[in-house]
Amino acid sequence: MKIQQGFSLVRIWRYVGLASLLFLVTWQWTIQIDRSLGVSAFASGWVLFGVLAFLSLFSIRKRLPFMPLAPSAIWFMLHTIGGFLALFLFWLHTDALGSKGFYGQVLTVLFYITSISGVIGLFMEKVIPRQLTCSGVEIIYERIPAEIAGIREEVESLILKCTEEIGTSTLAEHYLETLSWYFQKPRFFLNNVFGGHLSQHWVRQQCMILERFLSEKEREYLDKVYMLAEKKRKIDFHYALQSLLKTWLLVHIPMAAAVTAMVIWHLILIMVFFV
Amino acid sequence: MKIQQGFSLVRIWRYVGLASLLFLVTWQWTIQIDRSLGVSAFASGWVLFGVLAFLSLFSIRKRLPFMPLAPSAIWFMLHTIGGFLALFLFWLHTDALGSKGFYGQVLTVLFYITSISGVIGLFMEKVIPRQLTCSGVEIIYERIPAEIAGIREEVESLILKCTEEIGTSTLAEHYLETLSWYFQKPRFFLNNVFGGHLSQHWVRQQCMILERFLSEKEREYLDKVYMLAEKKRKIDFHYALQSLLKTWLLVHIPMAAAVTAMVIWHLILIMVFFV
Amino acid sequence: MAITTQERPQRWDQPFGLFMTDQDVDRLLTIPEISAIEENKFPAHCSLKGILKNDARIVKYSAGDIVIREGDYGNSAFLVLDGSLKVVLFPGLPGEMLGRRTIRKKTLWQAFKQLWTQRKTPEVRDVKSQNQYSLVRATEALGTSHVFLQDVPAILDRNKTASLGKGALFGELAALGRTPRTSTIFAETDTELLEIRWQGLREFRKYDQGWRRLIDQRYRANALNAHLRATSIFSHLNDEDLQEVADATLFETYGKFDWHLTYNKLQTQEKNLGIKDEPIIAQQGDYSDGILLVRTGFARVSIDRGNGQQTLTYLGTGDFYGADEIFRAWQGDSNVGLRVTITALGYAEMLRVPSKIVEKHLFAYWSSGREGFRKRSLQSSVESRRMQDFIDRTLTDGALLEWAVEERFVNGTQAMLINMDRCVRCDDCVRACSAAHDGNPRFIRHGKTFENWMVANACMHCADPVCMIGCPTGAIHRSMSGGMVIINDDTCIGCETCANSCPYSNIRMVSIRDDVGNFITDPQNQKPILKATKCDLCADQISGPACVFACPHDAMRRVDFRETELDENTTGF
Amino acid sequence: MAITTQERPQRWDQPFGLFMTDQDVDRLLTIPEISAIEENKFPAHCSLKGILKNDARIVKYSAGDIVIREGDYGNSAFLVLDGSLKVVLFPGLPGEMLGRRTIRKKTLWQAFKQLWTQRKTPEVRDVKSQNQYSLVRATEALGTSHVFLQDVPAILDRNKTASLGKGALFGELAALGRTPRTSTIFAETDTELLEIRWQGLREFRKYDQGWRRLIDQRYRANALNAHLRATSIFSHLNDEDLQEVADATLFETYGKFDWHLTYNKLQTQEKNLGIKDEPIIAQQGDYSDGILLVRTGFARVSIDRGNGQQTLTYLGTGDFYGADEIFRAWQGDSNVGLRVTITALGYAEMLRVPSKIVEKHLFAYWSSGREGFRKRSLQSSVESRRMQDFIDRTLTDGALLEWAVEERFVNGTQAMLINMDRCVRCDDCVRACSAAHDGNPRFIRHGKTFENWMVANACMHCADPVCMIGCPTGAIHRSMSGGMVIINDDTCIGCETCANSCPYSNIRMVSIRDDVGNFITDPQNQKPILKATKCDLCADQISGPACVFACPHDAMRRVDFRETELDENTTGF
Repeated sequence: MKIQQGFSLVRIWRYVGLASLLFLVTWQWTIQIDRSLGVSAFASGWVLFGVLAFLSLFSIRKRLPFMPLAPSAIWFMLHTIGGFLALFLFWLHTDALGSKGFYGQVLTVLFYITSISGVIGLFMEKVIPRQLTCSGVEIIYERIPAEIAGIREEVESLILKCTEEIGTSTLAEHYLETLSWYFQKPRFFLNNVFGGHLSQHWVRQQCMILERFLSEKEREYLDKVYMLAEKKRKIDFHYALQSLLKTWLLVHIPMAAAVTAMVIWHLILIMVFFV
Repeated sequence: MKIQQGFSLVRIWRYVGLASLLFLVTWQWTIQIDRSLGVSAFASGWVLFGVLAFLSLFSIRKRLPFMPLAPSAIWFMLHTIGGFLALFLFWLHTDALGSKGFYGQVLTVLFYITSISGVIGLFMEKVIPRQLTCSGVEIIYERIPAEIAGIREEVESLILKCTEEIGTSTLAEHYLETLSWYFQKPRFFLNNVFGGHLSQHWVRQQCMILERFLSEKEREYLDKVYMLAEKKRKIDFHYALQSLLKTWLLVHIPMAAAVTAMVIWHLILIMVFFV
Repeated sequence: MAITTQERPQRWDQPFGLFMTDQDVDRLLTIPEISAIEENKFPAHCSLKGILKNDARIVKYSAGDIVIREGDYGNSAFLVLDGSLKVVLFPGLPGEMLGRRTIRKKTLWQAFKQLWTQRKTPEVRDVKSQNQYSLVRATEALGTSHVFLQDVPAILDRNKTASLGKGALFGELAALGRTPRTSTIFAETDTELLEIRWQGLREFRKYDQGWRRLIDQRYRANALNAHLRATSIFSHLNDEDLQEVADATLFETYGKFDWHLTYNKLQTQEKNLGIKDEPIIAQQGDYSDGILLVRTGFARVSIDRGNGQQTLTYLGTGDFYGADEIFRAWQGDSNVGLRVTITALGYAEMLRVPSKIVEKHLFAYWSSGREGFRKRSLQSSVESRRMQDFIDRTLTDGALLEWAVEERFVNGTQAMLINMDRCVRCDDCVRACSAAHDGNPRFIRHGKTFENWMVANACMHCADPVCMIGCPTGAIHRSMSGGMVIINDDTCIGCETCANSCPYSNIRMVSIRDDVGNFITDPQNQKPILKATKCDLCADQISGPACVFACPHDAMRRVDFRETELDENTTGF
Repeated sequence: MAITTQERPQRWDQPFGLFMTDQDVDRLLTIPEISAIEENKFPAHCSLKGILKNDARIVKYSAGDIVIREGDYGNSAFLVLDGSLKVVLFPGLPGEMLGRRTIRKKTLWQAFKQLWTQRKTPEVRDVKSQNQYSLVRATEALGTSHVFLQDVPAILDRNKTASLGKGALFGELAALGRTPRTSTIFAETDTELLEIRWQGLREFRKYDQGWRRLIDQRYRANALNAHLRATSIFSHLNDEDLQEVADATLFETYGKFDWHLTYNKLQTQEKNLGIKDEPIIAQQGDYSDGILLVRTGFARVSIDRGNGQQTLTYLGTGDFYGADEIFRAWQGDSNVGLRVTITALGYAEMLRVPSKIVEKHLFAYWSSGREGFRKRSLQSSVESRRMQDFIDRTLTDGALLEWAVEERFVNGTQAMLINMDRCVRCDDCVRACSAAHDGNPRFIRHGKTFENWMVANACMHCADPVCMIGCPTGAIHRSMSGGMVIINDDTCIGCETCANSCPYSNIRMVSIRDDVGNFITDPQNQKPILKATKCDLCADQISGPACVFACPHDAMRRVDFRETELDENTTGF
């Protein structure tokens, strides 16, 4: 058995094809309606509403992992394709409408925020995991504070031990002056997000500066501190990138909920006033 | 003497203020002209032309480093501010014009490419240097191929020596099978561009896999190879990012030249047909 | 017939029975089955008395108590000292009666109901409904518990049974061979048994002719023929020929029966030591004297590579190796030393079918008219080429397998493998697991990693389920359907034996609570009651394993490494 | 008066004069100035004869040849054996006449013309126009060249001169003190001179009373008073008092005169060894016996820190240290050991003004009415606080200075410092340099880095220009205006002395070409003619240094580390 993860291109393109077909049919339909001087926005609007409803189902399905509702992976793929479809349908729908008014503009903005956050999220979900893997460590997000606290304790007990055993405070002083800042909590967040090496550079620099003032024995302690600093660096990296992976949903989901609510109200208004 | 590099915020904002003022005056002017039913595009057009002319002067100034024409740093700052000013003036100018025709559309596209490449270039020039510094090595772009060739030679002579001295081919086989690919030329270009750690991960993995099959003595050679691989990794990183720094200009400058040429032709046409 | 020896520096640090007295030992020596043993054949460091005192214990069962259960993995045999027992021959007793967990798939409605019935408090148990719990009765003496049958007469009516009386020995094959018990035996009357753990049993077999003959005969009669019959290369033989093969077959055990107890300690040593410490079953370059079949456990197939050994593949129960080399030698090839080294991964019980017998019953058959010689010859060379492909693999290509073998993940049949290059760390899998287990996740999305592959801390449902060894109530057992290893929460007495045995730390002990969230304590000592918990592959869920089902990025699989070749990402989705 | 000793394992491996014979030595021993030396005072390993043979050489100058030039850095002194010479007293000879480069700023038009006159071929020289080249005449014997004056009578008319005849010694102060020659001396007639390099001179002074008295007297007369007068703390003294201070002042030299020749080798050793090998001028904790003034060279100021020394700052020519400690002691403070250690960076010539004299002429003055005692006391404590600020600095804050001192970049007055956090590696600086130098860049945008700071391989125009030591034609020299170190391409004979001396590898030897791109070769041996090239700070360009001017990101500065504190980026532009 060869494990083949992910769906085959054929399968993906099949769904993309279906989505395109749906769009084209809707488009032609609206053109037909326009030609017969009807209100084509109704047609595109209803299809768009259907797609949006389907998109919001993904969130519900996630709450029902024990129901036989097709694997989440298929849902995710369809949600993604559906998201793009909704974008195209939105353009079709709003172009047909022309002007929109304040309510429409708010809805448009919210819709775009949802779409863009979705695209960004998709991009991050496809790119970041590999970056995390390359870091060479693996850690559960919620455990990061405890892990860093553990590292800090280890470092500080090392430094205490060094001071006691060798009787010099050079390492301890330098720790208090500069290194303790680093071990306090996750650092270099933005730099890590952008894939920088600042963190590594900083740690190396700080240890290098100190090295010349240490005896052979103290250097052994410094080496250990350095190893721990390196370990923390990788955890910081995870913290930054895993934070990204967690937080984009905090934009996407509330915005999507807002869009859904506004769409329903929009629909009610239309039904009441136009039909 | 304290070295303070870069211009003070006061100074920068002064120039930004001047640029804003120029824009506002032009705007008011076009509004006045519009009110008196004149062709406001002439006003905004001429100002825009003046700004574009100033922008293109930067390229000429670079060819005259020996002339007392104010430091390049000031030119660069003004070029940047001027670039944004041109963008705003462009919007003013084209909005006033309404429809544009094919020539206008081509010009618009070229203008946008120039602007966007400029903004991207600016962003990269402000972000990448720091990333390069953090790599811990420094290398001149043109020397990279030679440097990599040098590393490769060193690695291969190490491996030959290992084979001869210890009489086993484990390291040599692994080199031929996997590592030689890496040492051939700059690798992991895209990953480096996006700040990934794939390269580091790959090298570590390859060496780790091999380690268990080596004797103590062979491991010493592997360690040396690893050090060289690490060195090359940093050079690859420089290659990727320095390439970015070099290549955006290959878009920006020709596009800017094309815009200038088309603007002049545009101006001639206008002068001939409208005045 | 060889049994590999091993050093036991702390041989009897932990005696089997805590209360065995010298009087007990003296009493045992008067029993005919024991007194028949030639005491002087035992070496000083491993005297008969020592074995009796340290590797055996006297246990008492009340009428109706189950002594061994069908399907259990035991590590001891029993000698009846007093009383009588019943062997349930046919049909086997139903799982519930043995204290097994009953798996009933939920209905759609029951599944859906979980959306709101899921509890906020962790590890809540409904104490009142735990009626099966009454099946377990504590035995004071050993600090452990027995499961008992409630309606023995009905069983005797319904099932075909056989009796065992004073002097009968049972359970020795499962204990020595690490195979599941084949039938259930319960006490008909109050009984007294001598329980001998596998270490003692092994010594008896080693130093005493009588025991050896007894055990070996039983082995050949009960297990060997069936195993050979199930092996593809001997499937064509008639009963008589098979018997001849069986008679000639040697059985050998390698490694430590309880490797799992020391495995985690070994992990901290240098990796390469692992394979160097493994008992060698066959050595690369040596002349092959027969086909090797794996009866239980795993064997690593490796070749010399540089200063170490490169793992090519591994053999599990039912696999065999060596036909190709012997076949080529039989065809007249010279220079047909073994191309690989075979070592025991932890513990392996091997069958060795000698060359002569193979030539007679296999090669003769291959070259007979019925099954074209050429075809078989071709097949042999296909196998040979397949092995050569393994040998030609680069270190990089083979590294993942090397790792999986090193970490013993090959033991798993349902290892939770996550492709970290796809995993967005969203924990949807953990939430799904929690939702499918009343709010309690049954695994940790963390574990050992290699390149982009992580084997998470979830029960792998091992082929060789070492966790099941020594469970006193049979609460942890292999499901009759599906083969997964599950725990019956009702009969679990929280003794932690399984959790301590699992070399992968995939069983977690939890303190249970009542509906309001208070810890449920033992009324006798006020200590919180513990339960062993682990992945049950969502046995009662209609959707199958919720974790895999819930992964939006198709990053997770439950795999058997033996059947898996890992591929790189194919598409982004 | 102390001169630190040093081991010289290969003392005479490379004799000064390649053709000194034993006869030559014997002949020298008959000369009065030499025969007056007490030969028996010299140790066996460093005999007078040995010094004469290895550290001295007989050189001949034709009438009109310049022997030493005002402003040159020489490493040898001369004893007139035969003939007569002229010292040009007033006014000094113009630069052109000495073979210096004439700097004329380009006009706007000349500057602009460079746009199209710049050559495509590297290192083109217009051979015909090199008329000054005829100033140089080769001397066969030593394989080197002399610059000669063309119209000696006119010079004698225009300039005030003094004569030097047989037996005269000159050039010894500049050679021992590493200071520029104070006047030009040329041969009036054909002359024969004994040239003694500084090593030999130092031995003479060490072992012979006569030479010591002579040299020290001259030093005090010519150099000491002027130096003390220029030092701020003694500027208030009248001539008489100053003389008293001068008479009491000790002069000491530390380190190796030619540290620059071994420096690059040292660089490969462990960094921390650097400071450990440096000769100690004053030790932290010791009682201060006087104020230390730096006459030439650099001294590192450091304190004990952990297992090493932390560099606080450094002292250059004109700086002094120790007033604070003595002042406090004089005020009655106990426990006023030196707060810092002072060591010689490479080579340092120090003046030590003893405490007694300082108390008499300085502290008495400070506490006198004219200049308020309180003010001075305050100033002393300001200095003290400033030093305390240095001491309180964290290792991180002080690291850049530590590095600059370690790498001896503190020697530079115009070090090319690039902030790599701003530098976009566009090489506009290199292109600008090239454009300003006829198509030939005069530096490499590469060099040692620390954090984000790079000191590029461009001439730093050192305070202690070791490159100038030993230039046979004075082609490399310090500009009379501006103080930068420049090379006269016309008189450069391509001997590579300067390039080899530069410890920073900032001088590059190039093969010159004619207009068509062919290498210009020496007609005698057909070897390509070399020229030393380096940054001249765009001396003849109206825009100033083109590199800094051309940087669009303001990433580059020419700095004197002594006057520089580096700041982080302030704004993006």
